[in-house]
Amino acid sequence: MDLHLLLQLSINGLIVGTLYGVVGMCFVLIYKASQIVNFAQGEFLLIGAWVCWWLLTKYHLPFVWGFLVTLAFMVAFGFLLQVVVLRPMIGEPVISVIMMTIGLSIFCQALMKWIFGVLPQPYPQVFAVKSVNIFGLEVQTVYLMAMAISLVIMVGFAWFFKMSRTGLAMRATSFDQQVAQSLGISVRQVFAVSWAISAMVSAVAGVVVGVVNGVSSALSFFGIKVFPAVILGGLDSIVGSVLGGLVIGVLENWAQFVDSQFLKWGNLYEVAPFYVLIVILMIKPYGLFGKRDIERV
Amino acid sequence: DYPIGHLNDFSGGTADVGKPYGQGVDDALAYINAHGGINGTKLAVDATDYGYQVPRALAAYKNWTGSNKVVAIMGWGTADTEALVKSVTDDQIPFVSASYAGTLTDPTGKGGPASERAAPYNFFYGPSYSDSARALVQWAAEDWKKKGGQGKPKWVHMGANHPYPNAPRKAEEEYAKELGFEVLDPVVFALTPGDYTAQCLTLKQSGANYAYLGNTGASNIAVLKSCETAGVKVQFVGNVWGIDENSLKAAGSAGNGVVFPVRTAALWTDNVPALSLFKEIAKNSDPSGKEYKAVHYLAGVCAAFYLKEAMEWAAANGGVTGPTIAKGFQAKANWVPKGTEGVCKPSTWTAEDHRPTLSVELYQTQVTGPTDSGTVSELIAKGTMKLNKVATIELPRKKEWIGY
Amino acid sequence: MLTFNEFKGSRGFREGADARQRGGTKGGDLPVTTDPVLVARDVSIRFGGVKALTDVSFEVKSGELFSIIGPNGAGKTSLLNCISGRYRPTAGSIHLLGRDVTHLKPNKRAAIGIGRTFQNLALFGHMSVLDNIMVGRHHLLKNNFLSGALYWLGGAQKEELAHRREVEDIIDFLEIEAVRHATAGTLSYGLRKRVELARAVALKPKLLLLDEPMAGMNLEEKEDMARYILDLNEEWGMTIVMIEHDMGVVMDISHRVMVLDFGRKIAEGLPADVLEDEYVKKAYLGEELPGLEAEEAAA
Amino acid sequence: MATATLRPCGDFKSRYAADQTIFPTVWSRNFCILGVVLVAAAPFLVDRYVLNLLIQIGYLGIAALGLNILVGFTGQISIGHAVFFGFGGFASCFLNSNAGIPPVLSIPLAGVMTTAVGLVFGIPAARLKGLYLAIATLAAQFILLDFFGRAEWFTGGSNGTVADPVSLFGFKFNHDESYLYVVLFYVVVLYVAAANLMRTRDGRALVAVRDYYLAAEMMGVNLTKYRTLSFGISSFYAGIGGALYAHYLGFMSIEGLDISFSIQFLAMIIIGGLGSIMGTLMGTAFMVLLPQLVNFLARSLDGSAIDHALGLHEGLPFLREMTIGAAIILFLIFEPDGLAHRWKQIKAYWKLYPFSY
Amino acid sequence: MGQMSAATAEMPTIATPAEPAPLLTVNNLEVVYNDVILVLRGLNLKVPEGEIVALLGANGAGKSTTLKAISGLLKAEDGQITRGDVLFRGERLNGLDPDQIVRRGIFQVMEGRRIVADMTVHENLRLGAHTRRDGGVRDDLDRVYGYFPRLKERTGLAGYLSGGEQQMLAIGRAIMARPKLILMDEPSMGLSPLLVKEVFLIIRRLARDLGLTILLVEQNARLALEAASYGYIMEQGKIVLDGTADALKSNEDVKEFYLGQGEARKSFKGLKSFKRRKRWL
Ligand SMILES: Nc1ncnc2c1ncn2[C@@H]1O[C@H](COP(=O)(O)OP(=O)(O)OP(=O)(O)O)[C@@H](O)[C@H]1O
Ligand SMILES: Nc1ncnc2c1ncn2[C@@H]1O[C@H](COP(=O)(O)OP(=O)(O)OP(=O)(O)O)[C@@H](O)[C@H]1O
Ligand SMILES: [Mg+2]
Ligand SMILES: [Mg+2]
Repeated sequence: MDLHLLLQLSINGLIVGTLYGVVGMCFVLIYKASQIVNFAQGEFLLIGAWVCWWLLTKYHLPFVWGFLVTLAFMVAFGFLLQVVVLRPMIGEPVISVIMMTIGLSIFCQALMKWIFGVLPQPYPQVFAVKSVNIFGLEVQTVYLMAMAISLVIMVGFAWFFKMSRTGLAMRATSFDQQVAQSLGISVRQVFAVSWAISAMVSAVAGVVVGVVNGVSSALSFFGIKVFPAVILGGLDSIVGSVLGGLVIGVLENWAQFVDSQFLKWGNLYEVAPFYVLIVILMIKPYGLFGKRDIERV
Repeated sequence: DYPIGHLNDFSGGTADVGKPYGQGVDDALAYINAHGGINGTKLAVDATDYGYQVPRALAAYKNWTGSNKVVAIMGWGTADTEALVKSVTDDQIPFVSASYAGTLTDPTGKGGPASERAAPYNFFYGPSYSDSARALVQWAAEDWKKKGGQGKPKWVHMGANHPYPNAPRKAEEEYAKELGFEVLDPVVFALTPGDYTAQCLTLKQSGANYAYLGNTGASNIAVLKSCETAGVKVQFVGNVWGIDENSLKAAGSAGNGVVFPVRTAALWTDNVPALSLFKEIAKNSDPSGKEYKAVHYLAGVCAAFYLKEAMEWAAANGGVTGPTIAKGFQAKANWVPKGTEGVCKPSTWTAEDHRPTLSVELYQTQVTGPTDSGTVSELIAKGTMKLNKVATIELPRKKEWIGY
Repeated sequence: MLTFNEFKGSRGFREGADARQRGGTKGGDLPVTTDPVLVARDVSIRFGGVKALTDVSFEVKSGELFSIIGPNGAGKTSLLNCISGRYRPTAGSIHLLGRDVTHLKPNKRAAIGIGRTFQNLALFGHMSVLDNIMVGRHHLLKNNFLSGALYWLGGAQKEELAHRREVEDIIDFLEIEAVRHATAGTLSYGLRKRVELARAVALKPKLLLLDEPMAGMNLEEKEDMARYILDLNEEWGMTIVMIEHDMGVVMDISHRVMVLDFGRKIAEGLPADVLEDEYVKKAYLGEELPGLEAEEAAA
Repeated sequence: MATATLRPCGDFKSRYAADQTIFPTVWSRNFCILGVVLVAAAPFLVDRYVLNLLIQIGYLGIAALGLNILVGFTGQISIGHAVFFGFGGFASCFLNSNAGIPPVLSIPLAGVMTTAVGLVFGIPAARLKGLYLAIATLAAQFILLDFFGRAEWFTGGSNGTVADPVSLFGFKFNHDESYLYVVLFYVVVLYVAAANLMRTRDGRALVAVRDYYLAAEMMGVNLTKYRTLSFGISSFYAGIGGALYAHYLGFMSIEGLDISFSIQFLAMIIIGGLGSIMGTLMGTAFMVLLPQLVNFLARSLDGSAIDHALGLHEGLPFLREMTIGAAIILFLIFEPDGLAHRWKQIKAYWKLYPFSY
Repeated sequence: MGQMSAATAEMPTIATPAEPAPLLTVNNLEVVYNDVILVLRGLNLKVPEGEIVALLGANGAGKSTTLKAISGLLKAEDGQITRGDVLFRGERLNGLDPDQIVRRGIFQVMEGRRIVADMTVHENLRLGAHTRRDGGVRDDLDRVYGYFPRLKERTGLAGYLSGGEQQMLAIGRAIMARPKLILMDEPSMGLSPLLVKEVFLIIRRLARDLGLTILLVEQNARLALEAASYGYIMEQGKIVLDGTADALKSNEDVKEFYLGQGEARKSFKGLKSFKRRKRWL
């Protein structure tokens, strides 16, 4: 057994896991506000990554500015989505809205390909120091940035849902839109806020992935990859999604370790999280931190 | 008119390479039509972008074999080509794919011992995946000796567990063992880009010397980048669709030094007379004529021109129908379509063997600076990105290699 | 909608009903038979810190109409849930028809013969009223997904139609013919309660548990409901346990009454006796509370 | 009292049997019969392109119906339907080429085998609810797909495997013209079976579980059994659909069995109408025909004046994809309850799904 | 019918000319569900400021529908106002979103409790005050806990509360909102007799002390008419009778069918042998 390799893989898992966590939080945010699982989350990443790329390469903005403009754009985009697509769906069956996000993902995917082409594009060098050495593992600086940002976002979200009025309103909306409306909550507003924030935070992840791997339409696959993370943590738990992300990230890497050292299956890396996911769900049907359904008659 | 079907992927999962290739085919067919067609008869080309989705390819195929039956099809990917093998055989429609799987090279079904089925109407231009991989193995063996490597070099296959990356695996690993490599367990990574640091770390730890990248552009780029960060020192070799000018730009410095096969005898910027024809053809989609065209574009044009000449042969020998076109492909040996000499490589199809060529050109990428700004054309013109020929491998035409 | 006259004759269910003497019993009269249908012994249940039930024991005799009353949150519904299997008591046991059912799953208990209605309506909202009631027949039907899918071949059709007839009897009885094909979720509150009752009755239960059947009904409808319950008890011979806050109804129709407060049984007996209990008067009926007029005057 | 039924006036039923039929009106039954007859006559009327579309609608429609039984009727979302479809295809090929069982038998047998697999993957359904279960099925998608890629003995590994054409008494159904009848046969049988199922005991139990599982359990419905069973039934349909697909193509490989295929199945049933049997077929037709239609439009646009004016040529493929996405979105905005809703004019079941309990 | 005015579909005739304009007026309202099911057929109703008005009627008469039409919550159930209008202080409310209506000061206590099950009692109450910007929230919290001490003891999720406790919470939420007009749909449902009395006391106090106006749908007609100053009786989507509470209380039909004081009154036990249907139309 190569302990050094295991250590490196673990660190790598934590780092990738944080990114899963960030995207996971976006899922949870929307879910908490509307019970909708957003299948277009991956496209949000993609749009964020492309927009930032475009600002950086075409207008040669400094990264920080490009990044901020991207975030602002994504907020606007989230609002726009709400107005054009989601508003008519208020009060409609949740599953239809979920399907609609699938339509949205098809639409955005094609639109991005049309605008930015089908070829992958590299990001310019963003940080002076491209990577930092941690226990012998070269870690990209941008990953560290992502870790910091996601921590801040997580704390913010946790506070938001527990304490703020809008947070409460979101939870009520997701429980029952009619009830929420009867309490004077504007479902539109709740949707707008949650989609805007979610789009914005996704863009953070999108830019990070873009910086590391370059942008291409396949980046949206990330949206599917974080499903196990979110479920593992519990669909409605912000903390859970981050922890779930970390667990899945580390698991993937450990699976890779076990695979390469012992099993020689080849792609344990891809499927192991799903095996573990099922096992965990059989023990804890609502994930690690998910709230149980209230079963009272 | 001769109805021709053209399946392409400009928008789906393989669009990154499907675009330049399909563009090449498109332009070539348009050029052919603009210059007299097939002995005066035009081609009625019906191009369908099927987005790399088999059912759509199927629907398109049925459409083409309905009332106005096509005489030949320019195809694209692995999945659809495989799904249509039986149909095109039954319907006797020559199918020129851009899938170079070894299984398509056996027209009789009795080729080599590993051959599974007959594919008499499947054609492609260029070395098969398996032969390209063998050529890379052979090159690696020489490279190892040349560099004075000690002991057994280690070879590893990387790619998703999918038909396309797996197609050459058996041939490649067998040949590697034959040439004295130690073949490691394959490293699996998905067809989509992601963070592959984990794979790279294990790759590094395994001590491989040569790694074969079996996936398509985007995911290979991700691997190259991850491996660069992880500090992996391996000689990467790639599949034909694995790396090209566009993906090289995306990979940047991480893509430096990859060796990969090229189907044509020349690149866009080379000094070969026949390239002027290609440049003329390219004006169809790029009137300015300034754009650099990737290796896939050239291959697409060549493929279309082979079909053209096969059809011309058919026209002169009993009429343009599926079976006569297929015969047209097999009529000559070591032939090059007129006007493309020096670019398209001489190819031979026979009734028993559909491996057009066993001569593989190997190139190596070279990146000397940041690639994030500027177009591919500019980067090539500036010399920031370069493709250098490293070898031409001539493989023996072994009968037992037919069909895999 | 036609009222299926041709099948009116086939009400095997209620045979001999008219022969039985009716209307003569007053509150407190004991039913004919006395063997217990339901025996609960020292039933306790707690949720975290909340002791919803503490050592509650009681018996319900065959043919009895037994009412449970008590302040809000006293544990009445929890007790019903323990009997029907939704909750598993933390201690104690429940016997049904001489059989220990404490660890049986709810669906098994339904098959033994417990039917119930729910305090917060629990209809299958998107199904038709008819289908809702037919679900009640689940354990009585024999066809399965194979014979059901074959329908005409496996005898499923015959069976379904036979049961449909009996269900129509129940529909007639509860006077919901008009909404037979309506989607349950669109009915008004009161009608839904009635459909729920129909569904529970369709189960052919030996023990029927009713959780506040009169809630949300006006006087007239309460009268109707009381009539249905009495009919079920006396003519269809069902043993009934009922939770209800309307004291008028409880006193008039039940044979015996049990009072729960803070999860404990504080009284049990004939309605009139229970009504006299001082504690009940004060903590449940609030007789000491000033009336609205008095309050007005005080202000 | 308002009756919420929307039967035509005068359509009174005087016998229970008549009131229990699959078709709410005589008209709708005749319409269905007419549809079957028309399809049966199709080989004489239309070309192979249309036949191919009909066949696609057929085998996908069967699989989609399975998914609708699971999602629409039982309320358990599955994002892994494609692999069960694939399993059926592989199983039939396997039985056919390894055990020499003729396709006539191997297709139903493949359905049975898929049922078994479905039951195994349905085990979590007994414990998991809503989206947690949905993601567990996503896990099934990845796990089974990985299995397909690796189990060379069964699937031919990543190379795929070949299948014989269906033949009966020496007649080979190896052309679209004849294969259409095979598919039509299965469609009719399986759709009628599903309609029957839904009006009998077990079908009602499934719907009851969807609507209010706690109440269903107390009405005597065994939750574990029915939740798992619905996976079994759903897989059976998927398996048959997949097997029909394999024998149609004569070839089966794992390419194409990815999540997006699973999601496409979901799209079919949501657009058709959850919990509606005929709606499933309509939804399938919509999803099969939409790309064709858009393709057709794109083609007629290609090279036209509009194309030149807007310079669309480059973007046409993307425009086409976008149109498909937009069509789904618009469709849902205007008909969130699916085609069946419009078709029957009866308020669909799904107002509060899946969070009504 | 003595001093009572029989309600007609065309013109409601309750208000005497001298009275100020009522807070809420419902004119000739028609409501249709799913585009086909006509439930309200020209309903007229007035609620004067500061008063408690009772709306009585049989199951399925359309009482809840009326309230939902006023508060705009119909939309979520595929219901639609097809004719007539709802005026609040002269402003037309038709077509407004429910949350906007709440912001104008109309709050509905919905039938069947409808508390947010996966939040705590405290959070539910805070939600009630969602639209409030003033600082009195804390005081009102204390007020609610004062009315219903039992709620204070319940710290878990609201979904686990007993039926009656949930009803208390639903009423408490309305108090937290401090609207101008509360639409109460069967507030006494599922409450113990003691609490029913208390709830009516509370309703009275709210109207008197805080100046709230209340439109009360209630099956307990006796208490409702005791608390209210005016009453409407509706059947099949129309008002069939209205008058001051006292007048209604002494109406023979109301006595018999709603208050159970008619001559024919028997014990519940004795009712089974005969069956009547009231016909007021
Ligand atoms: N599943 C549960 N989890 C936590 N607490 C519960 C649960 N079920 C009941 N309780 C608590 O137990 C107590 C008794 O509840 P129950 O529903 O039995 O009361 P009840 O007598 O039916 O009252 P009501 O007349 O108001 O319906 C309540 O305080 C309730 O909060
Ligand atoms: N969502 C809906 N879809 C269709 N019909 C409905 C819907 N909601 C209510 N109805 C119908 O409207 C009529 C009136 O219902 P409503 O709930 O207003 O009655 P209600 O007077 O409140 O009765 P209850 O005292 O039983 O609560 C009923 O016949 C009911 O079936
Ligand atoms: Mg209760
Ligand atoms: Mg009501």
